[in-house]
Amino acid sequence: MVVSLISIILLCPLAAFAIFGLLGLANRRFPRQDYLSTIAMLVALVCSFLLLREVVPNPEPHTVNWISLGGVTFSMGFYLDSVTVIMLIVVTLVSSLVHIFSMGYMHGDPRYPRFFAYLSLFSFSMLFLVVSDNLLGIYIGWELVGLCSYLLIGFWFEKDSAANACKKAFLTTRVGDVGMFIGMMMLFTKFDTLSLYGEGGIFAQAAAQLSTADMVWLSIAGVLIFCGAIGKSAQMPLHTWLPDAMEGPTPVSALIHAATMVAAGVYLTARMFPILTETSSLVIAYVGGITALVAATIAIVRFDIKRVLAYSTISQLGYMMLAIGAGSYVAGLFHLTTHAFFKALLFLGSGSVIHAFHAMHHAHDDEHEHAHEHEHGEEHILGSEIPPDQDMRNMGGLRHKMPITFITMLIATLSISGVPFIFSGFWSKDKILAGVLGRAMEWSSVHHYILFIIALSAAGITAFYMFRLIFMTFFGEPRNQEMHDMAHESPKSMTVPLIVLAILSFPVVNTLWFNKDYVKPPPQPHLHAPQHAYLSPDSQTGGQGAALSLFGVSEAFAAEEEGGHGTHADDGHHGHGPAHTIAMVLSIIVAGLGIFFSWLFYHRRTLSAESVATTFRPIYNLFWHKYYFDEFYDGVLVALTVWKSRLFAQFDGSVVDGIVNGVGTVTRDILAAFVGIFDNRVVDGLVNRVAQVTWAVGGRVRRIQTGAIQTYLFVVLAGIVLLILIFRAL
Amino acid sequence: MESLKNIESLLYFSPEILLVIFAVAVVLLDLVVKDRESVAVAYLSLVGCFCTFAAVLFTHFSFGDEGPVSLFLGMIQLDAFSSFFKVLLLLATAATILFSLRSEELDARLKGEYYALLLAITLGMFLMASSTNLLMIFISLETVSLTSYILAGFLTHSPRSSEAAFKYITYGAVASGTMLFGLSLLFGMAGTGDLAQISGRLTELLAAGEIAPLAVLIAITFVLAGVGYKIASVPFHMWSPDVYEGAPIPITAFLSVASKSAGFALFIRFFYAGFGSTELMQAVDWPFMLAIVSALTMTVGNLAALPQQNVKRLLAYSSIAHGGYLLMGGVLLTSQGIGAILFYLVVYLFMNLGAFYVVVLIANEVGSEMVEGYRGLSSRAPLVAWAMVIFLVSLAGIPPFAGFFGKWLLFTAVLEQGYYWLALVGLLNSVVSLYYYARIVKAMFLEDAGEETDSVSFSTGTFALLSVFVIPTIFIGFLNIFYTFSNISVSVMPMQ
Amino acid sequence: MLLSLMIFIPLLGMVAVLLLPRESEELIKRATLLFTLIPLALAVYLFISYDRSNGGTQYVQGPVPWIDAFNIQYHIGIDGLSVTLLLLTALLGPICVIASWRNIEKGIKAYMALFLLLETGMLGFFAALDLFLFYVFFELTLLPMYFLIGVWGGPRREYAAIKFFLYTLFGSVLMLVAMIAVYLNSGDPGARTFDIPTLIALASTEGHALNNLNFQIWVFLGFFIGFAVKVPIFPFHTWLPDAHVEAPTAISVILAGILLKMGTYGLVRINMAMFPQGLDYFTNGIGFWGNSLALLGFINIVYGSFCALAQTDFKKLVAYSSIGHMGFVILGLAARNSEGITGAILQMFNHGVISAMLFLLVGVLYDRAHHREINGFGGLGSRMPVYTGITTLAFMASLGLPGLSGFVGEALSLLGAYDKFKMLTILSTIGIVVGAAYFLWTLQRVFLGTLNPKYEALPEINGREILTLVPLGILTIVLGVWPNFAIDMFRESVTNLINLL
Amino acid sequence: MEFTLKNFIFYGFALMTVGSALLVVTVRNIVHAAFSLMVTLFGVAGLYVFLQADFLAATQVIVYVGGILVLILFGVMMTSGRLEMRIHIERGQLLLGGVVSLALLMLLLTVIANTPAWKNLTDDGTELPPTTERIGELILNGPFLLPFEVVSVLLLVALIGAALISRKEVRD
Amino acid sequence: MTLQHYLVISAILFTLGIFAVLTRRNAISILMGIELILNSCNLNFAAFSRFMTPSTDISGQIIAIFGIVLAAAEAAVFLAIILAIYREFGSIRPDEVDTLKG
Repeated sequence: MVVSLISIILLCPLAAFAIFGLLGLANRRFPRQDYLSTIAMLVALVCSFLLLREVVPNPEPHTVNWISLGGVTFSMGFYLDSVTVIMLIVVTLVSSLVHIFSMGYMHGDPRYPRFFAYLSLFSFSMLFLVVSDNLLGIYIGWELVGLCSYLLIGFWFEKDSAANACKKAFLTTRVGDVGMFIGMMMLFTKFDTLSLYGEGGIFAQAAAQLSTADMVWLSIAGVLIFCGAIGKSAQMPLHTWLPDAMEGPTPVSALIHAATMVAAGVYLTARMFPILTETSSLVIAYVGGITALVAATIAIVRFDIKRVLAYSTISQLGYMMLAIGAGSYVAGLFHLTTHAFFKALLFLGSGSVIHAFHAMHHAHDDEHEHAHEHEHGEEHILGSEIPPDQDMRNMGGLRHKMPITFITMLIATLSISGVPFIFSGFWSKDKILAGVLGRAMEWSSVHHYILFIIALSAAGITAFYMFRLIFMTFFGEPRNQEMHDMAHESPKSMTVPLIVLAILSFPVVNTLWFNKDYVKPPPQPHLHAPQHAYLSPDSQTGGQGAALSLFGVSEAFAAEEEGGHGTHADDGHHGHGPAHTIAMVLSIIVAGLGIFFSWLFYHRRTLSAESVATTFRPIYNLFWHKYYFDEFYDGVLVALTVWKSRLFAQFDGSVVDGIVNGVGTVTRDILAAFVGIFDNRVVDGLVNRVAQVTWAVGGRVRRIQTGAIQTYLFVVLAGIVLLILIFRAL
Repeated sequence: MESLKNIESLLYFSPEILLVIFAVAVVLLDLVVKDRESVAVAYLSLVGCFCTFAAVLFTHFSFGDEGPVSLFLGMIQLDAFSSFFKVLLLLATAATILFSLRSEELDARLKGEYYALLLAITLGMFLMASSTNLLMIFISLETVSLTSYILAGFLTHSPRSSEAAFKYITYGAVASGTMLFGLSLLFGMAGTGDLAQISGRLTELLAAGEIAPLAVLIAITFVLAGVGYKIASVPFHMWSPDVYEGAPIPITAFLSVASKSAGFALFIRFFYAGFGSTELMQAVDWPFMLAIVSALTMTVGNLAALPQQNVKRLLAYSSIAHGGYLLMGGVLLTSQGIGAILFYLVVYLFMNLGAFYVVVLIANEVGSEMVEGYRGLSSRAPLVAWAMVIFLVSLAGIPPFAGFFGKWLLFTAVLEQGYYWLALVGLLNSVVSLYYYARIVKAMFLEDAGEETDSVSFSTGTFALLSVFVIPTIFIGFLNIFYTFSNISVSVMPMQ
Repeated sequence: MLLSLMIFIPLLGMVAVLLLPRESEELIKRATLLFTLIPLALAVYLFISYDRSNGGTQYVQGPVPWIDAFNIQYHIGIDGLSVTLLLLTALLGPICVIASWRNIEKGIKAYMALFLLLETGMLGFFAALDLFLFYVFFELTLLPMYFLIGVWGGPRREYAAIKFFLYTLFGSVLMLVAMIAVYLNSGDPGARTFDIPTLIALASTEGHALNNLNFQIWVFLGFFIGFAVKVPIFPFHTWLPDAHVEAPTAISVILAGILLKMGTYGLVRINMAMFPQGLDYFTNGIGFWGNSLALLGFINIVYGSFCALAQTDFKKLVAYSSIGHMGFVILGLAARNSEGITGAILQMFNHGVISAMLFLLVGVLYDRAHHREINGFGGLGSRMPVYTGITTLAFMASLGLPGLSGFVGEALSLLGAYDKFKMLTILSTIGIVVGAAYFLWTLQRVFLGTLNPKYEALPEINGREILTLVPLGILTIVLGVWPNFAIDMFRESVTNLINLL
Repeated sequence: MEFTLKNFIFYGFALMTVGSALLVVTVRNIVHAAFSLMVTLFGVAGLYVFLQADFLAATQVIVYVGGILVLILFGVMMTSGRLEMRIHIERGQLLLGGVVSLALLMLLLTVIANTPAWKNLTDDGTELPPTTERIGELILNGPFLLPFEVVSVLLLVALIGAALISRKEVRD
Repeated sequence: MTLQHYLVISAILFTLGIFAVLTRRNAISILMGIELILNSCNLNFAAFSRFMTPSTDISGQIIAIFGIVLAAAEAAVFLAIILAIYREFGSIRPDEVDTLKG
């Protein structure tokens, strides 16, 4: 049953892709494939729900041999536990909604069929990643979603910015993937398998075999695997691709770059939870925390509606990482699901807004092809200019024009900002904060409280910039009257998904996460024995709180504390009980502050954002320039290019191009040019030199042949004498 | 081994006698035939070759098959080794006669003398292959040399031909004079002219301290000068490019194949019968000397061939290089080494003569001996061009052509004796050689002919003759019989 | 017999083609196609009927005495590795003929005849079980290749052709020395042999002359250089870009698809199986020499990739990418474990398929635009969607996207190699990133962005071209999804090989 | 070594041979050189007499002096008759040639001096029977028949060849 | 009059012949040099025949006789070629006959 359901889930989108993908290549000769793709997705969704009932504790993976070698076997298989099912539901749900949304959004695009083919392929890959029971399968899905991301970001490849962005996305994530692959190699070398679950799986072996002496390499392996997540989930310092990825169509951003693919990094990290050592956890926590804060600060100053959301996504993903790094397995995954819905909603909402503005363009140009419309993006240097239909400074007052969009987006914003109790985001965020604080209390060093502070600040800033977005977009006076006049509410195909997602932004899914029998954090006992105890409260609170969370705060608190105490008689672990209370109070406060200031700045305008920006110019600049990450990458490049141009004057022409072409150019222009020259000059040159010398010697030998017979005779006789003398000496 | 008396030997000597008879007959026929265009003389000499061939087979299978027979009181020996060379030489002579028929260089009025001389030189080479006495060795060598000088200078109206003859004779006279001096020293030490006894005597005397190793060394080196000049090994090779370039093409072909083969026959017999004893080699490490000479020969030949523009001259250097490869086999005192030389000579005969035949054809039709003259040949005369490719590639020693198998045998023999450096030198040389062979191929295939693009047509006879060379060049290596043949032929040599 | 038939049918075809009149070009092409399709059918039959559960040599013919003087025999047979590569060879044959259908303008007869000769050489090479025969077939490919590049190649064809010829010959003479040395040490005079299975057995016989570390090291080196030129392994690789750039499309396909495999096949068949001690010396991970083979693999990967990154000529880029990809093969072989070797063999096969696709694709573009300057295109994606799609598939396969065949070989090679050469393997993964970089960058420069107005009217890829690409594309996907399809063939052979080591 | 007339004459011939040979290679006039060569050839013939090779000595005089030398003189007349008779010599060549020749001489002398087998073999002066008859016997009925016949072919070849090459250019 | 006397004379003649061949820029002088060389060889043979072989064995002498005959034949051909050279090049200086080279 499980296998067949999963197979259906996987095959539906795959079949949709295979059939329509090929036809799409051959230029849409098949009518209404968008419906079929969508239906395939909906079937998968239904099956996912059916799977909910199939979850059993401690499931065994269902595997087949994929590569069997003489000694080793690589199997492929499904592993179905509660987390898998939840992820399946999230993915199929969001994917289905995005499919529906796209029918409206992408309508009229010349490559409309292809878009659905890509979406189907993506859904398949993502689902494959989710259900895989082994690292190899995860890696395969991992790379395939990367491919889809590449194809979809570059969907309007006529735009140079899109072409650049998709390349950047693929390459940047690949850097992380390589780390992940190395990590896999390390695990494989140790355990001779890449399967995670089951008898001979990595986790079982790790639990059975590893001793404290193995912690160092295991930490390295863990961090390396996490590298994959850094790339995929756009964590620092590999986060720069995600904002650029907004060049893709907005539904893509919603599906891939908000809800699912980028979350796959979190999912992976969570999956690897049983082998994360303390060190690797710490690394994960800090990377996540810093990413959360930095991305949030950058988001404050963006004007491009999609980029605000992009940085917000990065920030939220950092949050999740932080949670998992801090050991709050359930909290991290919980936030993943809630975030998937409200962030998808935000993106789709922004898509709706953009779409409204598109319509205006349509009217203007009589040009009905998106592709052409997007060509104006050409002259943009990556991210430096904002397309007018995405610029929040052109918006304002849209709430009347687009009520549904406004309301749904507002719900999502409230959710992400952590407005208490009735929004899902509050609960998941609160759990993370509590987990981090609790963890910080357990760590021996005080320094790690900084993680909690970071998390808290990020929460506040998130509320601030999200409301900034809402205020700038939907409130106030229209800033661009012409555009405003043309704007309109989106068609049903787009608003329905918005509404569904809005419903999902209330804590409806939370039941799953609060059922302690349903989601259990895997143990890490052998790996960090000293601290493992603190993990149980997470599950305990999760479990007990589940039933209560729908009803009210106080019960939840109570349960949390109870659970904590119930499990741990040990005095050292008392901290987490109060931790939850503290965390919740503080989170409510910072969310309120964020919203309040946002209101002051962008609605009441009692405070001027500009004057603050002027006052804190350096900080503002730092934010505005995205902490100079792109500049840093490009700057290193330029320095090296200058050095290179001195070195290889003849390559001057490529310098200018090189600057534009981003990080890849560093390697291309410097290393590769050098290597290329080396290849031509040195390696080949050496060979040619040998040939020249041979030739020259040939010329010399030839010159002895003077044509004068007496020279010849001399050679003969001298030769005789020499031969005799030489051999006499021998 | 008892030597046969003079009269008893005559029957065994029938091939040589036939050659003389036909040589005289050719001259006489030439006197009778007035028609300048007549080819009767050439065909008579071909018939002569054929009769001689039959006689060689007859003598071999009647008498020589069972073991060596010493003739004329020890002057020459009839054995498988000499029979092998006689067949080889007759093939070369017959081919040269056919070439000469095609060649437009030669003066039609002098053809009687020309073919007679060819038969005479073949006689000399027969004797070179079978002599077992110092005097006979020298006389046969001189017969071949003198006739070669004349043939090289046969084009009386060509300064190049005269120059070739002049250089050839000057060089040859000095070399053979030096050799004769060496022979006199050998005679003086051994007290006999019989090759079979020399080795033993020298060994005894050396052991007794009666003669200094230096004396043997000088004698060997002087002898080497004479032999080396015949096989064009460094440093005795310098005549050959000039002579090959100046001589008529058929003669060049003949010299590069037949003369070299005969030289090797003499060399092998002389060195193995005369200097082959272990003690002698301890006193004078002549195999090592040969190894050095061999390495130098192929290197110099190949390097100097690189910049050549004249195909004849290029092939001259190439044949020097091949002399070097062949000498590798001579370095070793094993039957494999000698067998390899013999086998390679067979292969070399076909491929080198084939290449020269193409040169003859091109010289006739295109009027050029230069590499440029071969441009665009692939479109003008594709079959000839492909045949040339096969010859050249075989010369370069690339499978699956016979040249590879020949080199294979040589290298195997060399490596077996642990001369790794020599084998390596040889192999690297064959890589270098590919380069200049490829230049001709390049001209034929990769370059355009320029204005002249008409296809060149050849007669069926031409193609037939060409295929006579092409087919063996392709297939010899695949057939067992040639290996067996060459191995049997060396079995008579006194080996270690 | 079947095997012999398969090997020599192209030769027969050559004779047949030569006998056809020069003018009837269509007939010549059809005949050639026929004579390449027959081996393909036979190869498919062999592939299907090969007994997978037995890794030994099958369909053995011989040993038939050939040259008695050296105990040279006609002895052929196939094991799992050979049959895989034979299939590849036989598959690329007709594809190349079809690919040459229109764009060989002059001398089609000679071209086809040479091509058939080449095919015989390649097929024979993969089936030979006699060292001498092996060498003869190895060299037999040289000459046709020289002409095919030299006559029908691009502007610098002469240089490229002679360079290819000289390099390979240089390598093969060293190989020849090593081969003779093996022969001479294989027994007493009269009992010597060239028989590969016998030699392999002797080399592992205690106390035999072949079973000597010092000897094996030197002989290993000799063979290695011979094969290294062919693979090509840094620093013997510089012939490759030139040869590829100048060669006509179909010949590039053969060059990358098969000829390079001859080098690695030789490494497996001779260097690994016959000289396990020598192999051990170079791959035991101890000291410089113990890491040398892996080091070469690493250099190939990184160096090839960086060189590819620097190229602006489409074909040269693909050529350098081949160097990089062959590095994975070397790395995998150096690992000496089942993952590594299987990965290497898979990579050989996959690279054959993928690089063939890439070169065909470059050819398609070149036939239309008459240049290959990557920066000279732009935006072709909107003009030629099908072509773009197939190219993307090939690129993705080549850069090792999971789900496509390129990944499996690379991943297994690396997994295997990591076991032994941790640092080198980690460094080699740079190649994965750089590989992605140059392919994506090329994709961007050629297909993405705005359409270069020069190519407004560039025709889409046509049916004939698609026909050449489809079988390869299908193989790419099938092997990516179901690697066991190929691995089944040689699993047991690899096990046998490992048992020898 | 006792000083006898025989010895005196021997040394005379030796000196004559070597001295005139030295002249052959040093004088600048070709005719002088030719005549010096004649003296050398006579000297060698004399030495042959001392070696009791009477037939050889006679052959030397008849063939060499009577044949070859005359040929050489004809050659001189036909080629340099109207030109100056001076032989060109170049210093560098002289030096190199001298070095090589000297080296060779040293080598040969070393060998001669260091070969015990050749030492102390004094001509005991015993009179041997004339050789002519035995030579005839050996050549016509002995082992030297074959060389004799081959040489006759060789001479024929030389005859034809010399005639072919030296005759006036054939022009139509 | 020991063997060594003759050998020394012969060696000197040989060397002088070589010297002539190497240094005389006149074809006829070269021929003279060659004759010297051949003479020295013949002298060697005669001397060895006298001293090294039994006194009844005169094969050395006969070899010398053949040597003389061969020298004559060679000289004839040589001179013929010199004449041809003179005709073609107008000179018998060997250094001027050098169109074939390289």
